[in-house]
Amino acid sequence: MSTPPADPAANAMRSFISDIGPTISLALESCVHCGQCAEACQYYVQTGDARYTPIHKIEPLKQVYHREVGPFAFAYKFFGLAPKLTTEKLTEWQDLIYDSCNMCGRCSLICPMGIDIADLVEQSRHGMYAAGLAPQDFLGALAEKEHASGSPFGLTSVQFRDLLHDIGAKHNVTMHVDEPQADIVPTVSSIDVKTYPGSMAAIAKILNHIGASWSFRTDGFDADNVSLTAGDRDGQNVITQSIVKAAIAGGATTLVMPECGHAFTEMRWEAANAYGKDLPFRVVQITELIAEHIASGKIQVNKAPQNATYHDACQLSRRGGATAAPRVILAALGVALHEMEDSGDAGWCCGGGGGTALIKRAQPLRDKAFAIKQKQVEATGADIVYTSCSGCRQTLDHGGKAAGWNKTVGSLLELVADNLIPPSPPGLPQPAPLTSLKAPAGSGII
Amino acid sequence: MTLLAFARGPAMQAATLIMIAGMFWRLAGILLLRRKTAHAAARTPFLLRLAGGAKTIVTRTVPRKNFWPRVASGVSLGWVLHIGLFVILFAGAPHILVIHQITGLSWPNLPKGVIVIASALTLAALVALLARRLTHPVLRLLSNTDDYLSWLLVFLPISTGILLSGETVAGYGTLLALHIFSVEALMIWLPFGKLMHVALVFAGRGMMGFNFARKGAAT
Amino acid sequence: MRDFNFLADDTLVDALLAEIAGLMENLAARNISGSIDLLGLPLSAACLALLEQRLGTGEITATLTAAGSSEIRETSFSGVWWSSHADETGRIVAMLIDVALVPEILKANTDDVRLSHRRLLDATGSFPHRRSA
Amino acid sequence: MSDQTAAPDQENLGAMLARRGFGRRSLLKFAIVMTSSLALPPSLAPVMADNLAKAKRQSVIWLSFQECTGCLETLLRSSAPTIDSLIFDFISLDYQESLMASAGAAAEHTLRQAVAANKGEYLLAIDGSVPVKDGGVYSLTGGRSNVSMLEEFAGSAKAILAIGTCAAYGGIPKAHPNPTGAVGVEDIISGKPIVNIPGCPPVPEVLSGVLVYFVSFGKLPDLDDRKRPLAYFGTTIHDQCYRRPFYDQGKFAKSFDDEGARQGWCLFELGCKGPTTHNACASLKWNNGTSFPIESGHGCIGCSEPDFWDQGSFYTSLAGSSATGWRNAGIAAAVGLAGGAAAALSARSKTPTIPEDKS
Repeated sequence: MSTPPADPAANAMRSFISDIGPTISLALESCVHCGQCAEACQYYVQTGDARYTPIHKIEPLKQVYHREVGPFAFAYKFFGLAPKLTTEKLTEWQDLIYDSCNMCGRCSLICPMGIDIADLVEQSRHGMYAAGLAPQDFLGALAEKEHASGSPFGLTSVQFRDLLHDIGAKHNVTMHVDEPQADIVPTVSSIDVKTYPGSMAAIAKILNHIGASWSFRTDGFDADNVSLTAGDRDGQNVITQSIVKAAIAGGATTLVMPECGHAFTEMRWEAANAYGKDLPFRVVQITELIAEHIASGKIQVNKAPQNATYHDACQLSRRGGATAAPRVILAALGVALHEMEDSGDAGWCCGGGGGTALIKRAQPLRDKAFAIKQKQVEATGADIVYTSCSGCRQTLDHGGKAAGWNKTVGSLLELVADNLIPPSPPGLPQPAPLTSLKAPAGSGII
Repeated sequence: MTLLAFARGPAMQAATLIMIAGMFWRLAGILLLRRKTAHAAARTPFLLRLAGGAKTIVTRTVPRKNFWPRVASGVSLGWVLHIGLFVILFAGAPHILVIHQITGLSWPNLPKGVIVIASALTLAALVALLARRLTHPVLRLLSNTDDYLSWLLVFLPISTGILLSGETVAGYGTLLALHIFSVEALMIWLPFGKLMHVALVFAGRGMMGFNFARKGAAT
Repeated sequence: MRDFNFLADDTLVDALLAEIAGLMENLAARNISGSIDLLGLPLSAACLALLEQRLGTGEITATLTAAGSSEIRETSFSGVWWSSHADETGRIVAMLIDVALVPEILKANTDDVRLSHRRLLDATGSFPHRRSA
Repeated sequence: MSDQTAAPDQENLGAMLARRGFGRRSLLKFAIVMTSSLALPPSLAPVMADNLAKAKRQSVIWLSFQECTGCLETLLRSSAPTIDSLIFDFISLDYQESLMASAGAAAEHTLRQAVAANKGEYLLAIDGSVPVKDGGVYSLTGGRSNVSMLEEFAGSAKAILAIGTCAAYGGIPKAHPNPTGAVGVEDIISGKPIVNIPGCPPVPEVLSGVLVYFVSFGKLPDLDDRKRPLAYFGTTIHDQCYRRPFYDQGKFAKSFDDEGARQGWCLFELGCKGPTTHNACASLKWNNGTSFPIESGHGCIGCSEPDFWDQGSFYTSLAGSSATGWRNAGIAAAVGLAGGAAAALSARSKTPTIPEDKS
């Protein structure tokens, strides 16, 4: 929001109202103030600050709901029980709705009244963004850029196409870009583009290995959707619809989401609603696709025995229902998997999700949240931590370095790509292992 | 018209009608909002989603073992309170009688001694929960008038019930009238405060179970 | 009479015996008599029987025929009397422990003596042969 | 009940009784029984006996208003005179329409004479409620309304005995719709000592107790807030009931002839009003201690409580409540739905119809 809105609170109120349907209303009516959600939230658990109680974070949304939408709205207004929302209150709540919430859904998992608090925070962010109150240092700014250019780093289609071909050449992987017809259309995460380009080569290698017709689409490629985590509902729809249009244009039957938590939540569970009808293709996360083809035998992998543990991305496992796929893959690879204490659906969030990694001032809070994950990883005694979300990977990387880990942090996707039993024609030189790859210098990527 | 006759007669009728109207009002106000259809491909068929809803209604009563250490005290006090209430309400002879009069259903009751013990335990849990709500930083931040009023409106029927079973403080008629008035106060406030969770807990958990089953997500 | 007791029979009987002892001390020291209304207390038949057995029987048993029959029996403890009154139909209408040198009801009443005296005089023509001096 | 209206005037009771063969021992025995019944300390018995011996016959004027003669019938107990019926030798019942031989003008003359002879000293006993509607026309004696008779004769009475629930609280004639505007004596007369002896009919020993107390001590016994003698109405039937242990164990008869009823279980679920009824039936019992309603297998109907006829069915338990009825509940639900729908509609009007991403 380049120019702040005239009446931020009014914008927020309108946005809140437009988001409230029966499910949200039922949630806002049900809280019995039992305080259990705080006990599941890494920010309260690590700081002991009652302000970080999850249900407390959505007070502005609840206040507007009771005053304008609830069954007894007239009474709340008449008796002054829910005052008009003020910009001061919204501003005061900014760090609660953004900095101290990864929308990881642990609170939703414990709430005895079945309130999806994480979802309420997402709705709250819509209102905050409409009021121009998304934290500007990075998250707000990146969302604005993404809304305007389709990629949070302003990567144009041409630049993306050239990047793909560079990576293809570098990794000696045939890249399919903007082909007229492709059954499978993969997408990328802007973090991969910036930090882990190897994952794009890995996707290509695997799709070639499967032998299906596939192709990147430069007219709709960036699935990260910073707009979602910033709360820019319109920006979010611009991105998703461009990807949908691109996939349709490519005749895709399967849209593959990259290693990114919120990308999956965005495309798998929310894009169709914005599209207005069922999507003409299925949406899968890359680990689901790999697990599917391992099961069908299309993907053959070598054994890669190692002492590892696996970090579940909240949006994939707890929120997305794809907890099993990574285990299938790791088992196929013969990895000695030491599950963390609260692994799988009840896993602690690494602290980097939900856009907080893009909020500079939230760093200290993030470090506190990461401390839990750090202890749990160290407790497993594993040498390497795999994950299939670049956001988590980045957080584990930074956190690990800060903690002086001698462990490495790896991507499950790249691990698979490195251990494919090559059906590719004999005689071709074995490409260099991808895990050590850095972004090519001077490729114009910030 | 004695106090007791008033309590059992017009006052009970008024309280019942207010409760029924209030509950329907609140539920209608929630469920009749504009519904946005979800188009994302569901991982489970409709019937399994319903089953997911029903399952969550039950499973959310017991916190996951991962959460148990941090919520043990609050949850176990909550169990004592709610199990105590159920024993009092559905195994106490006079209560079964009231239910019988309204629905015609009846079943054997437990001796009064057991009910008095259950009431004492329930009261103790209630007092402990209030102490917790007044001291725990999170609960102090979250709690509003409704929490304390609803607490009182549960405390009064139980304490007047215990006095009634003792029949020493005052005549049976007076104590029973007070007991019924306290229940009526609860019934009148129920639809407008947190006591509405008697209905919302099923709707809330069911809705989450249903929606999450669509995603195959954990509940 | 009830057929149940809140307290065990012997506890109640011990309590009653203690009270009787108190009344006896009053009688012995200050010649003040007292009574315990057994019907007024929630005692079971068994409890009364036990009390009666603990008190035993003494030297005097008096039966009174007035507005029904009554039995005033001295217990084995001197000055402690067990009075049981029945109406014309035989129903026990009062039952007491009287602690007195002699229960009030056994004494003849001066008014009655005066009336009886006149009656005796009327009946015997006032003793013509013993005109007093 | 002797019809002696003009006893040898100044003779005291002791002499009178002696003349009839009742020695002082009978009087003392009577006093022992009555002190026990009145829950007075036994040491008062000799005092009561002496007072009675020296007392004069107490004049009692009995006026019958809107009544069924049930109270008189039970108090006479012609069935078997008991020791406490001796009391009727201590009072001089100077006027009682059902019992006296004379009637009409002669009876009225007797009444005037009795009132004149005992001005300020007689006890006014009343059974039956006092209709006040339409000037009290619904119950007349010799063309004169009960209301005016009550007001006149209450004036010079020493104290008033309201005998039976009708005289005390209006009783059955006062039951809804109360066509005659019946009320209790206490609703008309104030500033005069009144003792209510409710019951339909009242327990006979209670009247004897009150009369003995009055004759012995010259005043009415201690009364509760409803002007009832505390000795007899201080506790409820429930407190004194021999079936109470079953109530505490939760053993209730479910129908009048089921296994529980045959074993004498508590009749709470069959509508017994014992817990809310103050009276001495459970301890003094009826018909010379034979039994009382609960002992004979029927719940207490609370006949000694005000408006007992309007407290709902005798067979609806105290714990029960008159349900609202499904029709009213339906209406309430409809009102609720309408309100909720209205609230939802007004909320929808505020929600712009841009397609949303989530329900």
